[in-house]
Amino acid sequence: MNIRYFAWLRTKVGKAEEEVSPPADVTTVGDLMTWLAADRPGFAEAIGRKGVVRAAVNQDYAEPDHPVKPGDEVAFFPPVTGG
Amino acid sequence: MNIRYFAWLRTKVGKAEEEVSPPADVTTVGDLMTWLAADRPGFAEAIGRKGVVRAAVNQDYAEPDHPVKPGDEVAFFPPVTGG
Amino acid sequence: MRSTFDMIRVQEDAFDVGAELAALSAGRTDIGAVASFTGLVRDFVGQEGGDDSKIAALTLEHYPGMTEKKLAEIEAEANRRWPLQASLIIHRYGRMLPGEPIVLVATASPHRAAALDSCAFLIDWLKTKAPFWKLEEGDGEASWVDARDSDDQAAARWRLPDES
Amino acid sequence: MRSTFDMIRVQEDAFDVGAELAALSAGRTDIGAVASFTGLVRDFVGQEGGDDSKIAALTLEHYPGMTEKKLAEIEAEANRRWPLQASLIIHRYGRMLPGEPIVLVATASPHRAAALDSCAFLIDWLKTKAPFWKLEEGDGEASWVDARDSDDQAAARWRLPDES
Repeated sequence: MNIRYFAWLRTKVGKAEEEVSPPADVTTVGDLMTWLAADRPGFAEAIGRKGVVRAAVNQDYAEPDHPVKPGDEVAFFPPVTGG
Repeated sequence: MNIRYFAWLRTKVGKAEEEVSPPADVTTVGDLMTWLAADRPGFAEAIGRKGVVRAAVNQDYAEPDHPVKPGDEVAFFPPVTGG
Repeated sequence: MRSTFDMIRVQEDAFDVGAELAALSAGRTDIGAVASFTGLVRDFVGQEGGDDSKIAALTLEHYPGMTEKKLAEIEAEANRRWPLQASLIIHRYGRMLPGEPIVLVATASPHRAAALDSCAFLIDWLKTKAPFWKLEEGDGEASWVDARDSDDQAAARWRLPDES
Repeated sequence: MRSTFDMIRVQEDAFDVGAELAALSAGRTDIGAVASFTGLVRDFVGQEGGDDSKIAALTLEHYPGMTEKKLAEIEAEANRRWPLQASLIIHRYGRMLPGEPIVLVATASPHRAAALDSCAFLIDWLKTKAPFWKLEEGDGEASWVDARDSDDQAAARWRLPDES
């Protein structure tokens, strides 16, 4: 699974991208966030603040109950501020 | 009093502009329209159709009860269609 | 906020939309948003594909003096309602061909909503308040364009609560 | 009506608003209305005159791939909702200075309301749906710009009745 981080979440986690292989019981975006948070304190802190982290699966916005599977590209980022 | 006609009202009346000296009892735009219509059949026909002739006095839109006096510039025209 | 670039132009010559918009914000670093509307002569009336309604040329008649006065009032009203940094109205008169610009309105503001809303306001108000009349030349005789209820409705949405 | 000129560009280089708008309607005589919105880097945050909030530069981070996908979806949605003849979205990424353009959206239609509304729709939706993030450089440390409720509200007014 390819994980991507953007904006201040990227600087919090300390990397823009990583390959991970979560256990089989990680089946949703929410599961993945909890699993990633376990040994990424910056990520844990960010998702602890409500409403500041958004997710996308394969380049579409995804809620915490959205499924994830091996091979997916999953991105985490703050609310967008373009335009 | 300087009278101006625009767009199809100008072609109906057959002139773009004229100087007139209405009698003293012509004190409003409405009075002036009635007085002008007496010997201008194209103008009479146009003002006979409701809502198709607008007026301006000294380059501001004016309703029929708006006063007119010697020296005024009074214009008649159809609803505007610019932009 | 005082708008530092207010301009009204009523002219016969065509104009370059890009150059006019560039001038609006040239040398400035305080503008966050520019909205523009360009009206062009199009070669058909009503629905696209109607082959009985081709337009060969358009002639705009105007009331010199009153036109400039009304456009200045419309621009001043936009500046009262929104915090604009610049505004521009250019409107042509005379004969023009399909594809040519008729009118350009543009507004600049630190913020997007003010620029967008004031731009729509300018063109909606101009349509019902500026003394211009369109004469269309098609296949047959030239004909004066009728005013449209939809233009009155578009202008009405900008009416303030205390206006009748 | 099929739009014959749909374009999305995500690029690092600056662009010329006038040239882009000219290209939108070049050689065409069927377009009656072009609306555009340009977002520019401005040299201050919040209210004008706040001297403690100068902006020296802005860096736009984006999500390559997802950005293009979302912009194409937004443009397609505008074309579903309005009878557009042309539409254009250009959005930059990377570092830029005050006065430089960040984003341009433009739409063309036979009719004024469709051009104006779809232009506002494009920029409002883009603001809340396109994956870009702004990093401001001022006097001190660079800081990430917070998302604003007003942007969510602006986007919400374009929500269709059947959307939650």
